[in-house]
Amino acid sequence: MGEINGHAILFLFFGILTCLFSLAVVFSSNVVRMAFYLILALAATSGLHFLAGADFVGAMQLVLYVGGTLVLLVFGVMLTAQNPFISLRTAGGDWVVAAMVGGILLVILIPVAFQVGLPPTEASQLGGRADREAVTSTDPVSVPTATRIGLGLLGVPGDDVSGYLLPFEIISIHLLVVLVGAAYLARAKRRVTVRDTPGTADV
Amino acid sequence: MESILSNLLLIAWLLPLASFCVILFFGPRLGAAGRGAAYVATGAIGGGFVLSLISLLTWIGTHGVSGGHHPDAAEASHVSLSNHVPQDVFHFAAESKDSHSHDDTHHGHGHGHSSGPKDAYFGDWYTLVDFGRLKITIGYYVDALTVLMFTMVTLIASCIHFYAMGYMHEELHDVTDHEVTLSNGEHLHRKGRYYRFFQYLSLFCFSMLGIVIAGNIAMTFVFWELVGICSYFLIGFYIERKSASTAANKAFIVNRVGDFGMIIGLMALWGSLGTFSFGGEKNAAGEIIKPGIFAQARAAEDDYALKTPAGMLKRAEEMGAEDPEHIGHLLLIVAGLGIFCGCVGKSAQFPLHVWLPDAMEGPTPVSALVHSATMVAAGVFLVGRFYPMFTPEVLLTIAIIGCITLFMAATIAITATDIKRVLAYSTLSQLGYMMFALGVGGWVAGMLHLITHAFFKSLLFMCSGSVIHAVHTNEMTEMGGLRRKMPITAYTMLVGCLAIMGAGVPTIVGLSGYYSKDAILAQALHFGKNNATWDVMFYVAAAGAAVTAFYMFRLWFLTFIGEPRDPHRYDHAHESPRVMWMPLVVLAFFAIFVAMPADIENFTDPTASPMVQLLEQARPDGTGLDFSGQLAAITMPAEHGSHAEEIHLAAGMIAFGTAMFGLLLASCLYWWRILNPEEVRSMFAPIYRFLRNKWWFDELYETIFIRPTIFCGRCVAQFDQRGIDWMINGLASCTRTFTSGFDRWIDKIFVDGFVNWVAARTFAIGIWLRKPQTGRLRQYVVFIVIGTMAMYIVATFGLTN
Amino acid sequence: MDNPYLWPLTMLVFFPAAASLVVLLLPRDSQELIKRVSLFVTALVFIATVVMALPGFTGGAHFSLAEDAVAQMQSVFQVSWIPSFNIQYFMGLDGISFPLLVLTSFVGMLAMGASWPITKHVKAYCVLFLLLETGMLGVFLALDFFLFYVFWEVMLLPMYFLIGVWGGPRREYAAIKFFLYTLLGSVLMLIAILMLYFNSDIRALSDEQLIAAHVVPDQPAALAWRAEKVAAADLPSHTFNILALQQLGQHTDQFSKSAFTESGKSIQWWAFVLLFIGFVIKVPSVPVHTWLPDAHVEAPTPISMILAGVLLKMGGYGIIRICYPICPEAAYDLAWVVCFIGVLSMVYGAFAALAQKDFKRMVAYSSVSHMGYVVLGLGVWSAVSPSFNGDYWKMGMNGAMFQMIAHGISSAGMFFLVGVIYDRVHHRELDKFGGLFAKMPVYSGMAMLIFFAGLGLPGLCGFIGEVLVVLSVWNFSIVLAVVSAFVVILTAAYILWALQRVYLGAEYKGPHPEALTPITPREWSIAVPLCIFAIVLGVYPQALFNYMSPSVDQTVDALIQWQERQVAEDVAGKKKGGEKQAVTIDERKLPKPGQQSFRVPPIAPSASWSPSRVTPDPSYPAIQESAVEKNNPIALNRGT
Amino acid sequence: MTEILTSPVGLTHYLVVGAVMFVSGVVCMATKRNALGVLMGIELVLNGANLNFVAFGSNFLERNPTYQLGLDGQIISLFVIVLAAAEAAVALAIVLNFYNNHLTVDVDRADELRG
Repeated sequence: MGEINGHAILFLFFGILTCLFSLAVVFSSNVVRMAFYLILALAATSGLHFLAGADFVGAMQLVLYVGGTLVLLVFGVMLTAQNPFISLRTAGGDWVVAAMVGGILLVILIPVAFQVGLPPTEASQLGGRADREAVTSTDPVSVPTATRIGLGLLGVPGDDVSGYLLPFEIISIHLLVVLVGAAYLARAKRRVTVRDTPGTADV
Repeated sequence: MESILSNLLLIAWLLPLASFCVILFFGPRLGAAGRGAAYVATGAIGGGFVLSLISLLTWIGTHGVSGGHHPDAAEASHVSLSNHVPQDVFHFAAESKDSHSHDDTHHGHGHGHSSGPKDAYFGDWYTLVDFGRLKITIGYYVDALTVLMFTMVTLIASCIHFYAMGYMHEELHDVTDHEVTLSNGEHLHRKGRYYRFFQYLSLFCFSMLGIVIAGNIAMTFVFWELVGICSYFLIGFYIERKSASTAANKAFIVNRVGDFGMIIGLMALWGSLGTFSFGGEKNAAGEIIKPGIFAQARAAEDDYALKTPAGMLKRAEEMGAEDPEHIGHLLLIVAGLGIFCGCVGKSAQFPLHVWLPDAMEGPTPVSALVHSATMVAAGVFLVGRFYPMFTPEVLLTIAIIGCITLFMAATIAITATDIKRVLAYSTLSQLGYMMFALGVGGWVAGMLHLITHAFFKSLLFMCSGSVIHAVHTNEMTEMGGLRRKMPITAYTMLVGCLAIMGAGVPTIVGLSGYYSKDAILAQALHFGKNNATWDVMFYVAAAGAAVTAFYMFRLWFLTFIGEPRDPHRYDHAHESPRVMWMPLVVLAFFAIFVAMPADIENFTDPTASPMVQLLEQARPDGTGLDFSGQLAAITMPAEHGSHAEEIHLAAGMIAFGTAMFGLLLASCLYWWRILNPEEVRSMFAPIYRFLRNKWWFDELYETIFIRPTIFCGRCVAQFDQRGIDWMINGLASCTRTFTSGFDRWIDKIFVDGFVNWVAARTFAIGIWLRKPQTGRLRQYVVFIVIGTMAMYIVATFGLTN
Repeated sequence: MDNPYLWPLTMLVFFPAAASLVVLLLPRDSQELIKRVSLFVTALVFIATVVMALPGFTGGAHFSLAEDAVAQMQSVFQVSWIPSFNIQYFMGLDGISFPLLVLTSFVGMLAMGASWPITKHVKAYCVLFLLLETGMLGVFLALDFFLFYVFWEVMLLPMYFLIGVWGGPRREYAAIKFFLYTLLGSVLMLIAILMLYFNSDIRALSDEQLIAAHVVPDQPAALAWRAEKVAAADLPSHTFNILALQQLGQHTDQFSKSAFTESGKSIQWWAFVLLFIGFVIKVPSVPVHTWLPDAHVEAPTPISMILAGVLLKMGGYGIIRICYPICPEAAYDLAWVVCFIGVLSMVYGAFAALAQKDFKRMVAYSSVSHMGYVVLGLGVWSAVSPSFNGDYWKMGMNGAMFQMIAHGISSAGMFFLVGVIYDRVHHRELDKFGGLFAKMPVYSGMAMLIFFAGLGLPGLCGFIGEVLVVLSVWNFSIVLAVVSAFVVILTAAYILWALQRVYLGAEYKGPHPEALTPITPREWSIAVPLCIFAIVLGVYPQALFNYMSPSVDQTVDALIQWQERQVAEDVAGKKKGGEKQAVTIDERKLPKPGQQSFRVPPIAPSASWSPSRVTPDPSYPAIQESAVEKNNPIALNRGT
Repeated sequence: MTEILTSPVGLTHYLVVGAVMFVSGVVCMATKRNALGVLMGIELVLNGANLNFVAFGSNFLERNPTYQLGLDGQIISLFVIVLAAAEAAVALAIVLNFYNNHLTVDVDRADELRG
């Protein structure tokens, strides 16, 4: 037990990084910095994914999320980053409410995490699927998961994966619709008559 | 003997009342502009003085002037409560150390010390109300103290009446009051009120003498209130001045606060003892049918030791007390504290002292008579009269209050510049000394100081009045050098200052204040030696002596020495007329000699003075002995112990030293001008401000008492109109609506009403539901999170159970 | 029918009403004449009441109609009125009612004198005024409950019109408020009256009690009466006779039954509560006092005088004459409530008076405060301590009665004096006066005197009542005593402050300064009698107590004896196995049963009516120790 | 303290990190007035949830085997990533549109739907 666990060190590294940058996002008031911190936080999350053996998901996280979605966001930031909006101040009362709500949520979540994630006790192992878990949990082998995920997505159920063909198709259509919609929404339009007091327009 | 004394004093007492009635009805018609009123009033009080002098001489004739007088058993009318055992307190000075019995469980008293009853005549003149065995009467209680006080009050009052004839002469014709400015910018012109002044003075004398002669505590209370109202009228004599009427109100109301406590004391006595009489209630045959309160607390068969009266024990049992002895004792303490509370108000002691300085708004003769010599001393007199009922715990309270007062008032007097206010604070301080003396067991010391103080303080006030009369200002900063213009006033006032300072050559001779102050300090030292916890009070009192000397000579130097600070006023100053300075000389004479031993051989004996001897005759039964407290561990040392050489000499030396120190300091600052007062002031600026603002008592009381009371009154009035009346009116209008259209209303409520109600409710719910729909994204987020958490909590705790 | 007192008292009561008929016949325009006639009538009534106290009036068995130092009812007469309900025309007076009677006629006369400034509908005013006086006199004389109620209502209506027609700007509001409040009280009273009536049966009374209640004149008549009743039928014999109801309440358990259910509050508890609410509205006490300030502010000066001087006293009179003697058990149970209401009124009224800006309103609140003393003094039941034999309670009740008279004088005076300046300058803003002392010295002097009487200054009438009440409270409750003593500070504060703002100061600050002329002889002659009474009663209270004490003491003695019987029965009841549970006396407050029980034998009903005051037995402590055994129930349980 | 370094990484560790991310996201959404900040908060929330899915599906972590998702967890997290991308695109479009119309990205101004 006394030996230092390399896995744990790496986890701690990425975990702390993730937490720190998440919080940095919260507490930074400058939107550009927030975007930067967010990228770092998500990148660190992908590290956690790798550590958890989810190589494909980690890669996707890096590629899709960090490389795609966030770049999109950064574009958004750049498009709207006029001076008054770079750092919009939030009223103190909002902060207090948010901190209270967030704090309570955290207080609820953390105990649940400990409750759910505890290593098995003798009693709990006597559940229905005890034999199957015993195999997987005792001998973890690092196998690339991409193939099996791909097969799963194409509707081939494996020994530890169900078939996801229908959701996959729905998601594809969804993506298409979204992209079309986004393009439609974001297209340059005739600007509505600019009011003196932006934001009060209620036509 | 008894009938002679009581009748003499009765006449002396009623004379001022007659004068009051005469002036009330015929005042303006007595001579030109009511000048005759002064003669009527002065004649009445002068007659009173003659009668009281006769009764004093009668008293001395039968009882002599030795403190250990053995009453003549053959005296037919003499009333005694038990067999007379010779009492000679002075022989026990040496024995006193043995008799300090520290017996905490009982009221200890001296071994082998048997004391006989003092001489007192008492009886009733008139029954006010009478219910079965309960009786409230107007009666008399005459002992040496009564006679002495009677003589003192009438003498000083006579002097002041003479003085006032001169001082108030402006009121004989129309007066222009320069202190009152009307709305048109002019000063007020009004008719003179010469006769009314003497009318009030007469009523005051009557009331004051009523307190002195009172045969029961209820009668004391009656006249207590009456002197209060006289004081109210006299302070507010210049009714046009807002400050005067406010000061009068303040005086009366603050006194009422004290009276509130006094009523509680009266109730505690009345509810358990069923009598108010000091001496006892007699039937027609002159037999005592009910023992008085003193006899109930200090029974002759107990050797006059203080015991909880049987009535109080019985009352405690009726109240269902588990420990009647304890509760009964508490009742006795409540009674004592209550009565003392009244004295605190009347004598302007520490928490209730605020009214006396403001009372200086009245004319100066009033300040001299009412607010220094007599009325304010009535509180001290009552403490002395009621002394047998005070437990050591109460006495300790009295001592503490007195000690605080004497020090606080003395410090304030240092910074005051109004000549009358300096004297007012000095009065407070001296009253504190008296209370202090009584509280530490010095009955004779306190009473002696009461009498000496009356003389020199009325002298000082009248001198200040003479100065004010000459320069028309109260501010000492506008006086100076007046010694040359008004020598008689200056030197009589010097006598007063020396007397109040307690000047004298230690162990040889001194002015009246020397003897009384020495006696107080000696007893304080004696008390401190017996109760180490409280010996600090002696040092405070000694320090107070220094401060006293300082502020008195500050006053004298500022007024009479040096260069005139206001040449205009100085030029117009003049010596007062003879009718004014003659009383000064008379009082100065008494201020010097009143406490002096008659026997030149015996000058070193502090008790050799006839005054002290007479007071010893009046000493309440049983108070010449040590006794100790039940709740607090205190020993009240017998007063004669303080006459022991080492105590008395030490105290005398300390008093002399401190007074000299104060005198020297005052001389340095205000006579020789070695030190600059301005520099000293700026050096101690915070302290100066603190003292100059009178320790901020007025502001404090304004904040914590007056404003909340008025606020409370407003709240109640508002509640009355907004609360109760609103309800009533609402009820009325509801009823009216209800009755006026009952059927329509039924129709409405059951047919239209219900439907409309549903509709309106629905609408209202919609409106209400609109409120959370703010359209704010961020709030929605919060709502979502809260909802989630609520669901989680419900799922966890609500469903599983 | 040949009762010598029938005509004098009837004439006294109905003379003003009859005179009002005469006034009706006078021409409308001769206002001065109408006023003079009315004044003459009221003065005659006053003289008549005073003459009643003078000796040698009837020349019969009594020297006078109202003798002092007599405890029983005097000048009693009875005439059957509505026989089917046993309602009688039954009047009489004793030391409790007679001083109030004199006060009524006195204040009535002065108020009529103060009515000169009234110029609107003078005839109607005078007629109503005289009717009002009849009602007031009748209330104090009536001994039949129904008659009492009739007079009570008779008084109400003229008052409503007098406020509602001749009042100030908000007179209608004030009048309706007054009327509704008082009507509520009378309705509750009516319910209580009927409750008592239908539960009463005078056949339960002994011969002595029948005589004491004036049902029969003497022993033989009592026998005859009883025979008649037996012969008649077995029907209960209900009564409205107040004296008989008192005897029933004290000597039988007719009113101790549960009122509605098997184990609820007793009849007398309900009757007491209803009557007490009815009377306390009249007193008035917090929280049912709010009609008073409005009524006073709006009413014209003479009506304010009547209101404060007489009408408020009826509440106190009702409590002492009806509530306590008829319902002793309930009164004992609720003594705390009564005292608490009294103290609350004292404090509340004083605080409210402190904050008022209207002179008359301030005086009205001071009335609330002062009448609190009355309620408090009446309530101090448990001041019965064995060592002083109820003397404290007597003192409290006497003090309360005295306070009623004293307040009748001082408050009538205060309202009159306020009215004097209101007539001149037509405003009552306290802050807009000042300097009246210089302009109206005689008036201001008298005002000071009357206000100091209200303040409770020794030597004036207010002091005696207040001090007696406050002193008697200590043995009832120390807390209430301290609170009531505290009120003296507040009283001084509001009165002195008002005096300072109105009378002192350099100059007048309000409108019409030229109108402030010295008082007229008419005003002078109204104020001076009040001042004289204030001084005389303050210096020589025995003048009043000579009349009052015997009757008050007798009432108290009767109640104390009732209490002693209860204790004895309790002791006996315990021995018998708790038969009588309805009466629950807090034994902790009571003297020890063993000490009291031996006193029962001498208290036969006949002995209890001896006018001599109960003097304490000198051998009392000795007897205490001579053990009176509790296990001797026969000796203790003296059923009546 | 060293225990955290020596003991094997468990499900709890991941869940805690996920919880922190989730809460950060929520707070971010609740406090940022900039619409893009809100979007970033959403990303954080999604990622926190994603991390949980991955953790539940992982074989490499110490845990109670009752909660074993296997590869399903990873697939779900993939879906989430894709949907997040789509959501981001649409949201961004909406923000830009809002910006075009109102010249601001302050979400507090976007309260036209209030009740």
